[in-house]
Amino acid sequence: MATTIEAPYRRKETLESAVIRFAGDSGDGMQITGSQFTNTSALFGNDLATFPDFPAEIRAPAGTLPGVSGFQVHFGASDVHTPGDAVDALIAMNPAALKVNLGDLKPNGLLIVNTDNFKEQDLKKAKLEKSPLEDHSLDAYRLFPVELTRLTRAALKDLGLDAKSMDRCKNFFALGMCYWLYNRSMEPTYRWLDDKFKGKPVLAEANKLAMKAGYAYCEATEQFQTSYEIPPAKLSPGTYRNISGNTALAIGFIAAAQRSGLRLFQGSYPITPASDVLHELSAYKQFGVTTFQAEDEIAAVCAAIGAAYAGQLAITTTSGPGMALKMEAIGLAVMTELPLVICDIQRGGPSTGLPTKTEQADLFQALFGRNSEAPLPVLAASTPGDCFWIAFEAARLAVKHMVPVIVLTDGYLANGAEPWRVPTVDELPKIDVSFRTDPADFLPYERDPKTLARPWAIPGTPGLEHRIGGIEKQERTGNVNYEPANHERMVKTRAEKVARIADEIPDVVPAGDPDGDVLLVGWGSTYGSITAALRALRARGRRVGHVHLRHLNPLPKNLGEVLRRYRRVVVPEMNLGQLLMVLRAKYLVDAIGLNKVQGKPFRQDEIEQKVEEVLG
Amino acid sequence: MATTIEAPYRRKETLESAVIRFAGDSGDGMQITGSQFTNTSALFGNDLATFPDFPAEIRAPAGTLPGVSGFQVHFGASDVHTPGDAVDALIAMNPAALKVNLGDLKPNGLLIVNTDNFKEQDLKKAKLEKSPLEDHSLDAYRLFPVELTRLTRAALKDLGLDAKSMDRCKNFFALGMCYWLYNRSMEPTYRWLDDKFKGKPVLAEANKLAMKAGYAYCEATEQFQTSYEIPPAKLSPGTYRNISGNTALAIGFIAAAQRSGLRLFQGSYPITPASDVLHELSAYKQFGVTTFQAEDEIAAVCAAIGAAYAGQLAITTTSGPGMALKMEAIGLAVMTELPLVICDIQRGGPSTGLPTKTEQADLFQALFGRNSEAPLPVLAASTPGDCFWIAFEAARLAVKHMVPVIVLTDGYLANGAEPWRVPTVDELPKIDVSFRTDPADFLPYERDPKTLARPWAIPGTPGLEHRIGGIEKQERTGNVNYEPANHERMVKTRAEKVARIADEIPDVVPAGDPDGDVLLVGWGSTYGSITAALRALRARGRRVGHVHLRHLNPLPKNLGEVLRRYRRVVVPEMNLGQLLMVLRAKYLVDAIGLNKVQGKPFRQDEIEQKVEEVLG
Amino acid sequence: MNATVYTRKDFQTDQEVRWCPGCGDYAILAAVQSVFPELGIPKEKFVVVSGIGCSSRFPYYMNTYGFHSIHGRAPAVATGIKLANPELEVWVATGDGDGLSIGGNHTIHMLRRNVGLKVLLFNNRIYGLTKGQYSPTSEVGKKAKSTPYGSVDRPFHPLSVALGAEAGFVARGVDVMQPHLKGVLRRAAAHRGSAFLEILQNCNIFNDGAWEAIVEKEVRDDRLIALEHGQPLVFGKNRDKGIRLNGLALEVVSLGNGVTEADLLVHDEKNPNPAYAFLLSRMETEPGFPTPIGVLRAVDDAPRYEDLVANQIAQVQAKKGAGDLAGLLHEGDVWEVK
Amino acid sequence: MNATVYTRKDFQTDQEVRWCPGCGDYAILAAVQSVFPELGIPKEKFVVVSGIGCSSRFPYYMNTYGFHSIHGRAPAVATGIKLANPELEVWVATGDGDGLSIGGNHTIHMLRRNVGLKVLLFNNRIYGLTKGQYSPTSEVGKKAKSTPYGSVDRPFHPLSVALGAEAGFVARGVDVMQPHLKGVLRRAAAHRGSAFLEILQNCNIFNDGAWEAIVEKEVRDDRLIALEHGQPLVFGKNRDKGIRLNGLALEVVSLGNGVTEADLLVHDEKNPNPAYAFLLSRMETEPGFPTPIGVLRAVDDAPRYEDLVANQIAQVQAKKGAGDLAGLLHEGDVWEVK
Ligand SMILES: Cc1ncc(C[n+]2csc(CCOP(=O)(O)OP(=O)(O)O)c2C)c(N)n1
Ligand SMILES: Cc1ncc(C[n+]2csc(CCOP(=O)(O)OP(=O)(O)O)c2C)c(N)n1
Ligand code: SF4
Ligand code: SF4
Ligand SMILES: [Mg+2]
Ligand SMILES: [Mg+2]
Repeated sequence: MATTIEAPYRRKETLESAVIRFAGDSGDGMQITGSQFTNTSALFGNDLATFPDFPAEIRAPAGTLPGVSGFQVHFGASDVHTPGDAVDALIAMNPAALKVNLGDLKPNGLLIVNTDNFKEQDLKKAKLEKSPLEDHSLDAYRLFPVELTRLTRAALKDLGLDAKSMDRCKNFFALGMCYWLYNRSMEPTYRWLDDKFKGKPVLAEANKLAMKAGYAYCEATEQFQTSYEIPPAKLSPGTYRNISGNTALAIGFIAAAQRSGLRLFQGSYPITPASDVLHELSAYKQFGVTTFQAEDEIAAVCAAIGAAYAGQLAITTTSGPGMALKMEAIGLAVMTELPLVICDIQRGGPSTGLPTKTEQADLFQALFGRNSEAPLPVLAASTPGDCFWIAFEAARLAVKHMVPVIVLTDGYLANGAEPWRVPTVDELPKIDVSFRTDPADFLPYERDPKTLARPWAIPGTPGLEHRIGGIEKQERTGNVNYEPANHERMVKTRAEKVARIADEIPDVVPAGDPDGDVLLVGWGSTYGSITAALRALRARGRRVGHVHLRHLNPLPKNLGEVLRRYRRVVVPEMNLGQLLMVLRAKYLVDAIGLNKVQGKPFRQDEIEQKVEEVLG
Repeated sequence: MATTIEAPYRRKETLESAVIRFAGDSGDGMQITGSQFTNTSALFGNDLATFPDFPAEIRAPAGTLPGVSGFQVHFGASDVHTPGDAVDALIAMNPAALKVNLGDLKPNGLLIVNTDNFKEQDLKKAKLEKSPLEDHSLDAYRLFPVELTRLTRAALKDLGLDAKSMDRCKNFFALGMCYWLYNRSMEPTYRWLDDKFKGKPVLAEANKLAMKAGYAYCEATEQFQTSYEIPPAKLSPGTYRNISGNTALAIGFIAAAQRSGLRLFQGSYPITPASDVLHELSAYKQFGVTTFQAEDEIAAVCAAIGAAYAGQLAITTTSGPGMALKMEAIGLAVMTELPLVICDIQRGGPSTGLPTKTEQADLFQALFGRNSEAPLPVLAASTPGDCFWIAFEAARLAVKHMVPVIVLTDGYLANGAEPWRVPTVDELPKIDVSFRTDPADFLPYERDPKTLARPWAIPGTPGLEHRIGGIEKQERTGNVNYEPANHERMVKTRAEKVARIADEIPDVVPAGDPDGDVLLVGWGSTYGSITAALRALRARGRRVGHVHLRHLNPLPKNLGEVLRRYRRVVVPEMNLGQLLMVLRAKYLVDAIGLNKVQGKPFRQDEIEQKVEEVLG
Repeated sequence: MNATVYTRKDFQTDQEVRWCPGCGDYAILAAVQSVFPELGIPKEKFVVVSGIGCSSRFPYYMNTYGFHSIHGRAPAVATGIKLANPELEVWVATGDGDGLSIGGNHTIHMLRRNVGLKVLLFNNRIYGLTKGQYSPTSEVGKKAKSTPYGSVDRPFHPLSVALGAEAGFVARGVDVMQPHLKGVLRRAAAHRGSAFLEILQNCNIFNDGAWEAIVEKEVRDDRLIALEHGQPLVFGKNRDKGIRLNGLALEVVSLGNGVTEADLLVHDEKNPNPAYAFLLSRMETEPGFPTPIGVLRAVDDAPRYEDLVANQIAQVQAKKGAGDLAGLLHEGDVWEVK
Repeated sequence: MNATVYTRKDFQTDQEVRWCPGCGDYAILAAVQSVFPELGIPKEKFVVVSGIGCSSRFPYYMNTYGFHSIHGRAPAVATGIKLANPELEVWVATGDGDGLSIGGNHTIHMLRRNVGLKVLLFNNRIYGLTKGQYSPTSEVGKKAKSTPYGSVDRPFHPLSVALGAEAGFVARGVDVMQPHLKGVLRRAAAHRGSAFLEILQNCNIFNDGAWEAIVEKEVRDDRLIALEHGQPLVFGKNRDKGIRLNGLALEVVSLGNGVTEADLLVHDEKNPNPAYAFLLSRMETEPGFPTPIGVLRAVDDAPRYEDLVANQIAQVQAKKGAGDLAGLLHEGDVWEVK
């Protein structure tokens, strides 16, 4: 599939991997630029990981520090697990972008700067006294000053566009430069532009011209002595696509609906970074998906509960603050034992916090955030592509066990992307669902002896008329019941029902050393960083293993035993130690936390350092 | 103060303590009867503990099993810590009450039954085939069948009341009987009746007559051979009153407001069993208390946050389901660092659960039920009277540390009562509050170096105009800030601010053995049962200690050290093991849970048994 | 199944009815249980959804599908049910606290969307279940558990709230007026869009005589006015009073002395402008005016939300074909690794 | 401090204004910052409270006390502030999503209680901050992020909602009509009870032209009607059209040919019956009718909630004396243990 281009170059260096970051003003189109580069590299066959980092929800004034938007992509010839700790090449569209991002550029790293945006007032907006282009502060880098704006305008002068429209294309000039630098084909982006600007071919043309001009600029000028080649990665065979976590989550639920024969219902209320799941699903009406944008999160989850009661595969998606609002109703789903999947796309907190930044500090809320004893299964996705599988698994567990299930992902997974091997339909297990229809001996709270699930008896079924609700129910009959012994049995049964799910969870098998000095235990989006750190540590001869939990409640049965195979257990988390606490309580191991709460993922070296420190 | 009455009797036996339970239909006035007996015994000088147990919120049809209402009082000549495991005397007003309560009556216990209510249809309502009065099923007890209704009517026949009004007095006939049986004065109840029926003296008269008739009936008939005397307890000197947990909580907040010079603001939404705190406070307008019955729990807590911002001592009171709804807003209070006290009067759950029953399963929710890292202090009251002190302490911590504080009590404490030593005003520490007024160098998030509290700068103060909100704030300035390092510092500062409160928490000193075989660690309303069990265990020579935690976050500094002084740690809780988990995680002790989730308190013997079992 | 003939008994459950003896809720239950069999709808198609409150115990006593949810959320749960299966007949039982205090927002959004639900709002102007606090419909000055010195909040007028939220069907019944109540229940049942029915209900324990001043047998004729579509607004024991339009205002007039029924306002429940029904809904706020009962507004031309949602899906499916899972999985740019 | 003379600058903060260039919010900010200095109120007495949304960033740009709370809850937070200190001037800035979707219930309860707050509802018919989902005021068929095939929900008419919730002051302004907007802001400021002001606002990023069809310079005169108390309802570029009452309905008439201003409805913002303002609030729903701007209703005779609450406390204190703590502690039966 991947096409290559024969480009003349001065020197062509082959690299294992590279990290580029596009940075500019929110209005500069950096997210699109980054996505295009990513997509092209994916099609070329690189493995990759991305990290889009955009400003908080409000648009800051152009050119200012809070308005800086960045997109980082790490692409390589072998497994890539993180977007990269440091940046090999930085494209900075204005002084603010330069200032905010320079710290992450490697010494001697490639630095492309749009010099047209370094006027007096641009510097002022970025709170810079004088131009870094002139004060030798960039001497440590390979600086390439480019008049991006002027050159773009020059390239487009014949199209008859106004200045504003021309300037909007300058990100494609930068993209063209990067395509030259990394020997990439422009074809996929041509296709994308044609599709995107179907109605306005002049804009497709303009962007293509700008891109070609950027490409040609590198080829023509003597500025660039070297270009780079990153060969395709040796991924396991199959069909691949580049996928973000939110997309994977959305189609995971559609897949589960299709494989269970249920209709999918989503009750949701917009909130960053979860809204895209609603946007995605609302576009898939051909799959019979009902999306309900409710008046708030409470209505969203309650409508989902209603839909579950009426026999649909019901989900609700949100982020931290919205999750808090849903908790009372989730307790109702626990009590009424209805299948429901609740997705919390975590973001920085507490309260409104850092809405566009990532964090994994809602584990406590997921496990414990309801009144009284209301246990439920909690799953977490590890990578963008894993969101698909976690969605599928959550849906399967919910309908099989008649239980609400919480899925945790986070802003980093939601917006990040990776090449994802597309499963065939047959690889997706069928999900057995049978609604109760037989009125003989029907009792709404009679249980399956193995799973303890109660029957799913949906309104409209003759002869099964019954009442459910949030008051404690009598065993078997489901009638309202206040007896002490019945209550205790029901509390324990609900807990046992969830605990038994452990029977279906595969044993954990540590990556790396099966026993040794340090076991890294992670969950969620830290997967990539830990995996990369593990490889580096083992390459240095450290005896380290890694367990990454996808099921956080119940925990895999052999986890305690695995923990004890290592001298020390280290738990890296983007919170103050939440899984850590659960593991310490459950297994009484003196596990140590590695905690980072900065609204951004771990760097690989932070994990390495911690392990080295523990190894002392 | 206590008056006694010289009553002729056949035999007068002196007892250390006794347990009576009044049981009847919801309409039979059992709660009043029990309260009167309690009050009289308190005034007499007994120590005591009560357990009102009434049906779920909906009124069941008269005479049915779900309609049974009970009130148990345990009164004694020495320390009384629980309402009693088993009952010495049961007053059963109808067959349903008999059926529901008989199981708790001691063998050979005293059983007074209103035979007028044992007609065919009464039995049917209680789902009894035949009358237990006739089938020898009561042979194991000292049964006293009394025609309570007829005798009451006879006593009141000259007052010109209708039958219904006369029948409403029959609980006072029963009360009179109990006063005779336990040699109690009727004076306090006379006074109460005069006050209660100020406007309708005929009803005061009727109830007095009924009570006297009951008293006289015992004296006159030969049925009762023995009466009992329970001498006054040797309580520590002082002024006492009988107090319920909800009343104690309410006046604790008024006391804190008075001692801090702040106005008290309560934002609340009715919910069982918390509503009484709202009812109490709404009656104390002379103290300048503002009570706001909001449209829901979210508005209630948000209004309280607004009032705190404007400089009042703000509280919000609720129970489990309402607590769940408040969590998002509590996160806002954490972020804005405003003083606020949130009271959760716990009840049986999950979901609507068992609204009128007790439980202590909201500890997880209190500690962990918010999105992201949002730690705050959590306190729990141990006895009804302790609710006063916990309210006071919570208010003190909130305003001193500029932090929301959660207070946990439960249905048992809320409605239960005990003799409470009334503090003098001087015993209540003054609470220092100073609003910031000086505009010089004012920064809204500048911190007190010791407590890390930020200044309380209230609207209306010239020169301190500033903005706060739920987005992450820059250190010191409080401006919106999304920088990674700032966020981590703020997350840790908020945690540290709460952790430092440990400096003010007294070290725990175990009751019983200071080291030994078993340490019982409890919190909340299990105090009485654990204390009683401890005494019994030690009397049997067991080496057992007891620590009862009033501060659940942060924990007392020496707790870990204390835990390690005992061979085993047992944590009795009315949940599935919540404090247990916290202790295991924090101290890595292999503590064991003793868990009861039946909507009712521990019996003393359940705790004893568990300890014996652990001792093996 | 359409021909099933039911009786009232078919809709009764074996659960003990746990309302206080004398509670107005019994009468409402009786009316609903007697109207449901008339509707010719298979029993299993009914779902009764409620929140929390005395009134919200309603589903337990109806031998249909039932969902006793959480406080205030019945309209949201019911919306989910209706979206999942528009064929179901979903009725919501709620109280003045459940539906207008904590649940006010869901109520108005459900009406705005025109979800095909029938809402029975039991208005006893008190929180019954939690033992007697004032509610958002309590009159100013109400002495209740949480307002020992009297409440100071101005009450909602439920029908005005509903009309402000775009309601197409707005009506009022009274617990103790069974035949009339059954009539409005039938009308609500017949309405396809959202039907909002306020039922004046007595709580003889915590707010006895809640509506005494207008519904007591002796005063009823003078204090209530039963609306009938196409009929002039006449009331009074001797049907000697009426409502006349004076500019934009209503006025009470005595018939006779030259004033005849022809001068009176003729009730038009189909008036497309809700301002008319809104005007009627304000009568109760003005001294001397009777309180309207019956159907104030019944305009059913707006499509139901659940139908619109279902149609949109059907249209997309018709255009794009039923979704193809393999296609979905392979959407966008894909590549092969060998 | 009463004599302090402020200028617009005094109400500006040092925070960078983070709205998109061209956003209608700038104009609203400018209008508020120019009206506040006129009010003669010390700066420290102002509190601006908001929820979450683009509009809810408002407090950061006002150099007064400010509270950027959580989504939908501003009216509740503001009520607490007002109850704690009735002397403060509390303004609420909210959006169509914040104030009518998640926060709808708090909005209507605040109006019902008549808390003395001024509510500025920035209506851009879209969720701006979360990047473009439809809102409860979006027109049917809206293609937005979450409705790629068009929305099917019927919208709220915010002024109808407010009137259904007993609002005493209901008005409308437009971002791009500065002098008029300042006028209604002044009127809101002068109202003692709850003042509800909807401001039509453009979101040039996610809903550009939200109100174009009625507020664009060329069409404005024909599509809007500026209400003036005591004046007949005239509109049109040449002031040649008017609104006439026909029974209970309004009709648009052309002046001339025998129709004069004397035939027109005369605006009465003080009409005690909210049905009048409600009728006006429905004009926007009828084709051919202009949308009213200005003050629809300004009836300020109801006492403010915070005053009632404070008075009740004062009365009890006057009667019982200020509370005595020792007495409270010893309430009921006490006894002495020696
Ligand atoms: C979240 C939550 N808050 C509060 C309650 C307590 N509660 C139950 S019913 C009710 C009010 C009931 O009033 P209404 O809806 O008028 O019903 P009624 O009992 O009068 O029929 C309240 C406050 C609850 N169950 N859940
Ligand atoms: C509990 C919660 N749910 C959802 C959100 C996400 N959210 C923030 S603002 C907003 C809607 C904003 O719309 P509107 O009030 O119209 O304001 P605008 O941005 O259009 O001015 C939403 C859904 C949130 N912050 N908190
Ligand atoms: S409390 Fe009132 S509303 Fe509730 S069941 Fe009793 S009478 Fe009916
Ligand atoms: S998104 Fe819209 S409402 Fe928000 S700041 Fe931008 S233009 Fe204004
Ligand atoms: Mg009610
Ligand atoms: Mg908006």
